[in-house]
Order: sequence, then C-alpha cells, then structure tokens
Amino acid sequence: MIKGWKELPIGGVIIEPGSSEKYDTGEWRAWRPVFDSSKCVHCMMCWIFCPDSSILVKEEKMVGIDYDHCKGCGICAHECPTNALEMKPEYLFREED
Amino acid sequence: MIEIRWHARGGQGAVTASKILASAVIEEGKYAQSNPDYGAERSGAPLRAYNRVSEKPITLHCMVLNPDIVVIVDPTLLKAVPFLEGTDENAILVINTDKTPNEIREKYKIEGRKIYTVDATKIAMEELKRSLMNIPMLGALIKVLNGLVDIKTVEEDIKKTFGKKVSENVLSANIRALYRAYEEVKGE
Amino acid sequence: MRPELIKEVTYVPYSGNMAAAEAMRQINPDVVAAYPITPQTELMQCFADFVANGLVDSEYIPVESEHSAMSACVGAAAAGSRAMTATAGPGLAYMWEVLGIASGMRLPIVMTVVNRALSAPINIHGDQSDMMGARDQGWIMLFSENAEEQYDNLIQVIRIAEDERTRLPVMIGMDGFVISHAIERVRLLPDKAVEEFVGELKPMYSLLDVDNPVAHGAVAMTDSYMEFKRQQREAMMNAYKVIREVGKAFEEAFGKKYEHIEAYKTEDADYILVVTGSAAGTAKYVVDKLREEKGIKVGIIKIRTFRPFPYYDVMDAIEASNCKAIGILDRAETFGGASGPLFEEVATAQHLRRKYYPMTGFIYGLGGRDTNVHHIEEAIDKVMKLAAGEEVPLVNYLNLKE
Amino acid sequence: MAQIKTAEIKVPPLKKLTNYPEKLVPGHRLCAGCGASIIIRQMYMVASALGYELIIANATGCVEVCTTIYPYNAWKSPWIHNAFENAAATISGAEAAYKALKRKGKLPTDKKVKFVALGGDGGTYDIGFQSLSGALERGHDFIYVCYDNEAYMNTGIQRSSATPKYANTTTQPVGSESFGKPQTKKWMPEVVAAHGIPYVAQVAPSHWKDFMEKFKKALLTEGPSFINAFSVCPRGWRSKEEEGILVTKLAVETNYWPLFEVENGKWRITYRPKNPKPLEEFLKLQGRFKHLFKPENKHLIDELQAEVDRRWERLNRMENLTREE
Repeated sequence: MIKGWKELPIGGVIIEPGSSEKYDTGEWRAWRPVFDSSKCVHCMMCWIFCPDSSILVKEEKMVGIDYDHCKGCGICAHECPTNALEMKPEYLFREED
Repeated sequence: MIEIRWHARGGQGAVTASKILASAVIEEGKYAQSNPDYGAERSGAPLRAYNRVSEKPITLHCMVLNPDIVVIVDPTLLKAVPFLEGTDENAILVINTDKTPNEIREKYKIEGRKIYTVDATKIAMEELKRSLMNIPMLGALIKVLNGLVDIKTVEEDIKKTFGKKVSENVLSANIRALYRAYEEVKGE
Repeated sequence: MRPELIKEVTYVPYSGNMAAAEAMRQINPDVVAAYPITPQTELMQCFADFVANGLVDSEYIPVESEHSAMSACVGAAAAGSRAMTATAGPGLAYMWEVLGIASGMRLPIVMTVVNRALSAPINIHGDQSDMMGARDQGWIMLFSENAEEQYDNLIQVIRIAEDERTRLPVMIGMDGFVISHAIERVRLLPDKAVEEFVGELKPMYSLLDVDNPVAHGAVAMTDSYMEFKRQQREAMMNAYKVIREVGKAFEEAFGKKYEHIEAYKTEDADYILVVTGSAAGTAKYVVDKLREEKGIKVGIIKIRTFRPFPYYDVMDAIEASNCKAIGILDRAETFGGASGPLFEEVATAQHLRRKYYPMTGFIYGLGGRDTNVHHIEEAIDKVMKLAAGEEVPLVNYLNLKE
Repeated sequence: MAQIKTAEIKVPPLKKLTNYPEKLVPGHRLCAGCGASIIIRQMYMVASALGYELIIANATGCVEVCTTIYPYNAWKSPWIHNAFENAAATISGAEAAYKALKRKGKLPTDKKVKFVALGGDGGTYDIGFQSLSGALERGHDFIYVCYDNEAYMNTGIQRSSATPKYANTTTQPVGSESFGKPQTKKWMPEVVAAHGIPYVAQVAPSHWKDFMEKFKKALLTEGPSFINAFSVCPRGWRSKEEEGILVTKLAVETNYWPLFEVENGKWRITYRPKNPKPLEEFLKLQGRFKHLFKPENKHLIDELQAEVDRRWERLNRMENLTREE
C-alpha cells in the first residue's frame, strides 16, 4: 500500500486531497440508518448534523446514505422530524460468510 | 597590530568611542576590532572595552591581555581599577586628568611606560556641557596613534554614528571636543 | 520597490549581528518571524529598522516567543514563502520541538543562531551548547568564524536549503558577543549580486495553492514514519554535495572560497587542532606564532559544516599531514560522554577510515569564558605530550579554575 | 475598528448549501457521533457559499489525528498541522506569507482566501494559549475556531481548563475523596475578548443558523476572530452517540452554553431560551456527571446551577454595559 522511501513525496505531504474517501469507515457500523424516502420532506436536518458527510444529496433532495462511510452514530435518525430514517442492527444486512 | 584597552564607567560612551575608532580604521582600508566586555553591569559600573588595529587581517577572537595602549576615560578609575594590568614597560597610557604626565607618574608610582594626559572632563564640560568624555578621549587617542588613522576620518564617522540621533549643535560640540583633545593632549 | 543600497563591493565596520541583518536585508525574505534574545537582539533590531524604513519587502512578525517564531516560519515556509529567523541559546532550546518539525516537513527555513550558553546557571555569553544540543534535529548546521563568514554563509545557505535535493532548514552559528557584538571589517556584496545569487524560491506543495490543496504535517503511523526519516538522511547526504557546489559557485561569483572545512597549515603539520567558530581564528594566530617563534608545526582544521559532518574532508586533511596527535576543542559539554560533541565526530571520522591517531579533547569557552593565545598554546602543548607518548587525559579544560 | 457590514451578505438557505462540494470528506476516523466534524462541515458550508477558500492550520488533537492518517487526507482544502500548541503561530506565518507573496505579485488576486486555525480546548485554552494570545494581539487576519469538547479527548479524557466543575476525567477522576474536577471552567471567550479583537462568538452546531451567521461575520471580519464551538464528545462525556445534537441543544437551553457574540467590544446574546431548562437535564444525559445524581450529592448540582445562573447574569450585564445608547 505505502510505497518505498524513494517513491514517497517528501516531508509526509499528502498531495491527494480527499483521499480518505478510499478508506471505508462503514465497517465500524453496528447500527444502520435505513431511509424511507416516502416519509422524507427534504428538510436536510440529517445532512447538516451528519458528522461523517454521509448523507447523499442530489439536486437539493436527500437520496440516501453513503454506507461505505456512515459509522452509524444515529444522529440523523434522532434528528429526523418525520421518522424517514430508522436505525436497525447492522447484522440484519451483512452477508454471512 | 596594536591592542588597546579602554577603562570607563557604564554610560560614559567608551564602547561607542571604541566602535568609532574601529570604524574609522576600517574606513581607511585597514583592519580593526572593537569588542566590548559585556556583563550585567548598569550605568556607573567600571567597564572595559577593547580595540585591535592592524594593517593585516586580525583573526584573534579573545580578550586583549597585553594592551599596547590603555585609555582611562574616567579619572576616578585610576584608584578603582588595576589599569596597568597586562601592560609592559613599553605601554602607552592615555589618561583623562587635569594633572601633567609627571604628576600622574609620581602619584601612582608608574615605572616605564609613556604617559599622555588630557583634561577631557574640562573639554567635555565646556563644549558638551555634560561629562561625556568619550569623544575627547578618542581625540587624544587618535593623536597618540600618531597618524595610524586620520582624525578627519574619525570626524566623518562621528557624524555618521551620531548624525541621526543628536541635534546639529550637539554634533558640532562633539566634533569640537574631538579636535580640542587632539590638540591639547600632552605627553612627557 | 525597495531601494538599492549597496551597488558595489564595500568594506564596512560591522558587528556579527549587523552583518547577519544586512545579509537578511539583501536576501529580502518573504517572512521573518523572530523574538529578541541576548545576544541576538541587535540583529532583530537592525532588521526591524529595515522594515520600518521600507528597505525590505518582508512581512515581519514580532512573535511572542521563539516557539512561535519557528512555528510561524513553518507556516510561512509551507505556504511557499522564503522564511527566516534568528535566535540564541535558550531561544533555540525553546524552539526545539519545532526544529524537528521544520526539518521533518522539509521546509527550507534559514536561521542565524547567535551561540549562547544554556541555563542553569543563567549566562548570556557565548558557547555552542545550544546548537550542539540541537544537532540531531535534522537541520543543516554551519558555524561561522567571524562576522563576514556569517554574512557569506547566510547568502549561500538560501540556495543550499532550497535546493530540490535537500529541502532542509539550515542554522548557522556565530559565537555570542565575541562575534555578534564585536565590530570587524566585513566585505559586503552588492545588493543586485546577492539577489541574483540567491535566486527565486521554487515553492513545493504550497499551502496557498488552493487549486491543488495538500496536507502538511499528517500523521505517519508505524507503516510510513520510518520511510520519511530515511528520506531525511538522504537529503542530508545530498546536502553534503550541495554545500560544496554552492561554495564553489560563491567562489566563482565573489572570489572567496568556502569548503566544509578549512585546513589551515595542516599539510606539513605534526599536530592538529580541530575547532569550530570564533576560536578557530585565535588558533590560527597561535599556529603562526608557534611556527615562527619555536618552529613547531601545528595545523588547524576548522569545521564549517557540522551537519552533515564532513568525515572524509577531516580525514583527508589529517592523512595528508604528518599528524602525530590531534586535539579537539569543544565549546560544549557532553555530560557523560567521552569529551565534547566535536570529539565524538572526529573519533567517528577515524573509525570510518580505520585510521587511528592519538587524540585528546579540550572543553573551553563555556559561558563566554575567554580562550586566549595562552590557552590554545596550553592545548597544543598537551597534544605534543600525547604525541610523545605521555599520558594525557581524554578530556581537558582550558582556563578552568581548578 | 471597522464596522462589519454583514447584513447585505446572506448565507443561502439550507437546501442551497447542499449544492457545494464537501471539503471535509468522509473516511476520516473521528468517533461515530463526533461533534467536531459537524462543526467543521458547518464552517465550510458558509465559506463555500460565500466563495471563500479556507486554509487551515490544525492543532494536534482528535481532528488532526483522525483526518490525516498518511496517506489518507479528509480535507479538500489546504491544511497544515505543526504541533499541539502552535496553530495560531503557524497560521500567523502562513497569513504573513500570503500578504508578502500577494504584495510581490506571486499569487493570483482573484481568490477569496481566509485563514483558519483550528484546535480543541487543549490546544486553545491550555497549551496553545500563549501562541493564540500572541496571534490575536498581533492582529493577523484569521479565524480561530476552538472545538471545545471540554477535556483532552484525543489522548483519553484528561482534564483541561475547559473541563466543567465536577466532571469525571481520567486525570481528576471521581473517587471516595473526589467529585471530579474541583475547579470551574475557564471562560475563554471573555479572556479572548479582553484582547480587543474585532469579533468573538460562542456557537453550538445544534443552532446552526446562529452558527453560520457568526461564522459569516468572522469570514467578513478583517483581523482576528475567535469562535468557541460546543463540541459533543460521546466517548468522553459518556453520552449516547445519537443524542449529540440533543445534548448540544440542552447545553444551550439550560444556559450552560450561552450563544453570544462580542462585536467590536459590544456584547450581545444572540439566543435567549424562552424558558431555560434546569441544568440537570443537560447533566443527566452524560455519564461524566453520573456521580452528581446520587441523592447525597444534590447540593453539587445546585452549586453548578448557581454558577450557570451567575454566568448568565454576568453575560446579561456585559450586554447592558456595552449596549449602544
């Protein structure tokens, strides 16, 4: 993953902005926010309070969750005024090996 | 190389005089050092400053131990400090005093060495109206250095050093004091 | 536009501090962040005067501490600007944490260190404990013998620091008071020539490049930290070449030679003293005196570059002489070490060549203690005894009250 | 001091803000439910909407450690970390470089850039206090944002001068002889305001409109601004992750964390709870105050309530004292 010392940019500089998107924090999740778009009024309360920039918005409409990164804190569901988001145990969704 | 040691009290301008001497010598294309002996002393405390003057580059970076010339800016220091320290019989003393070289020799029982005196305090009081004896003592020293550095160069350097900081009157009083001491200094 | 002050080579009566400030004026860095400390204060005041009179275009930050001085330099250098500062003794000690950050982030900051003793007891005078204490913080380190060398070195190190092969910060030491406050003859170069010599900084990964945002000072875990440290070693090895190249360029431009070391009358020397800083000048005087008066053949190796340490240059000079014994003068202690830090380096140099000479160390000049002609003579006398097979201690003190 | 003309510049409505790209992207490793990243996202929402690029100097701390673990970078704007105690000095240098290079014509002139120093309460109230004070006094053009989570959370909940009285921390734990931290919280905004800088504000991300209005003012302020942001730490406070915004709201509604600003020396409370809730409601959601709810410790809660009331009163007095006649 990390290259040898001759290949790395000097000084520990990270030259790629936003490279953390490649790092999945979705694995951390024990609870999953499940989105019911029929109940959503697109008030954006979930979006403005999400600590992980994981509420997906398109053309000013809430469209879903970035499950690669959502850590499942549950703030979105807690702050949702219309119950369009509900926290469910993650194991219900994980494929079994 | 000529080594010079200045004895003065803090606030009397000896460090400035030693810097002006070095500057003037360097202006003339020769080599010089001016090195104050810094401590934590404040105004009034005895202090020493040093000069080295030479036709050739100077690489020494230590205190002057065996001065060829000792300049005593404040006459009260004659009793207070060992001004002969490190000097030999050939050393030259340039002393601010109203006494003659002979009187000084007898009073302080100085053997050998050549003594010059000048009443720099009187010159300072008359010209500068203050007991700032550094510039007159520099004038006397230039005379004793006997052509090693031109007093005109020193005059220019004083103008450069003081020019921005003091009034025209004070500056010209300093220049007068410089020349008066240069003329009035007496040797044995 | 700032005025051109010096149009041709000029000789001036300057203190070391004034010479360093003058070099900074001519270099005209983008940012200067500094905190006054004896004996550096005069330097900072001179530079502040240039700022106050429009003689530099620099942004000047009168910070509230040395820690912030170096921190601001890191911010400024990461922002792609040329950043400079100056400090002394305890100020350098206070910067210590950020010194390693500056070098680890590969920022070409340039700093004058007016060498001063460290407390306690508190002492404002010259010794090299400050820089020697910071000697493994990844900075290129030079020592100047006198005011003119400090001036010349400052002009050279801008290029050394900013070279793409190095990109390392540089500190240059001059002894406190003895050099910083003494007036000497200094040769100044024309403003234009200096400007041309130092050239323009090529920013790398500038923080101000908002179109290509980068992150400086990231966390490197166990999987990458060591690689970055290895890069720093490489940069320091490159610096060895770059310092020499820039020294040659300086000689071509201005006719004065600068090498990693100055070997003074070592070719035929039976005895060699290794020394750095202002005492090298006094030692040269003693060498001439002893040769003239007593026919004793002594030579001096003056260390100009301390990091990267010029092991091969030192050994080349020793091996080319008739050396029978070496004395190493250290203006810093290594409590619990064999002798001083310079002693250790010279011992390493010998090991690298598998050539061993009798050597003895001298601790001198701590806290501004005067080291005069007699003391250097005393050291040479001990080295001669060592060469004659007599027993001489590993560490000796010059001008110490026993 | 220059009056800040902010009325005509408006923060767009919430929905419009969603059109700007995120500058703090996911994949950072802050805890689930962290308040700090909410604060940073809200900062960027305003900055992006008003066309500002932020250049960030981040003090060592949770945000710094979690957002730039090599080679992962959660930032899409220029970012620098130097050390724990020197974010303000670092931004001083960067801002000075910007001025110098701009003056020398070495930078594009069409960009709106704002320098931001970002630190937790450790890097701000404590170890970074000197460098912050220096940078404020020198008047650099920057915003200092403190995400105050009331202890050294990065290293495991050690007390800071921002830790409230009687909170349980690992360096002043609750024990048979201890109720937790015996000292009261340093009131940082007042200390900062004493520097006479143009703009100081206290914010909470739960009250995001108030937050954005204040961050807008800071952006438009020439010279230093200071923003003290309430930053929930579920792990350190032992509160529920999903209740982070609730806890934050209660901090405001109980007057524990009043929302106010000091603009050119004038103090103004920007939000007045209609019926302030008892402090207890804020405390009871957090495990760090659990010991206070033993019956025999009721007097401690009363004491804390009295302190909140005293500070609220003082804030009102400051407002009256500095109100324009």
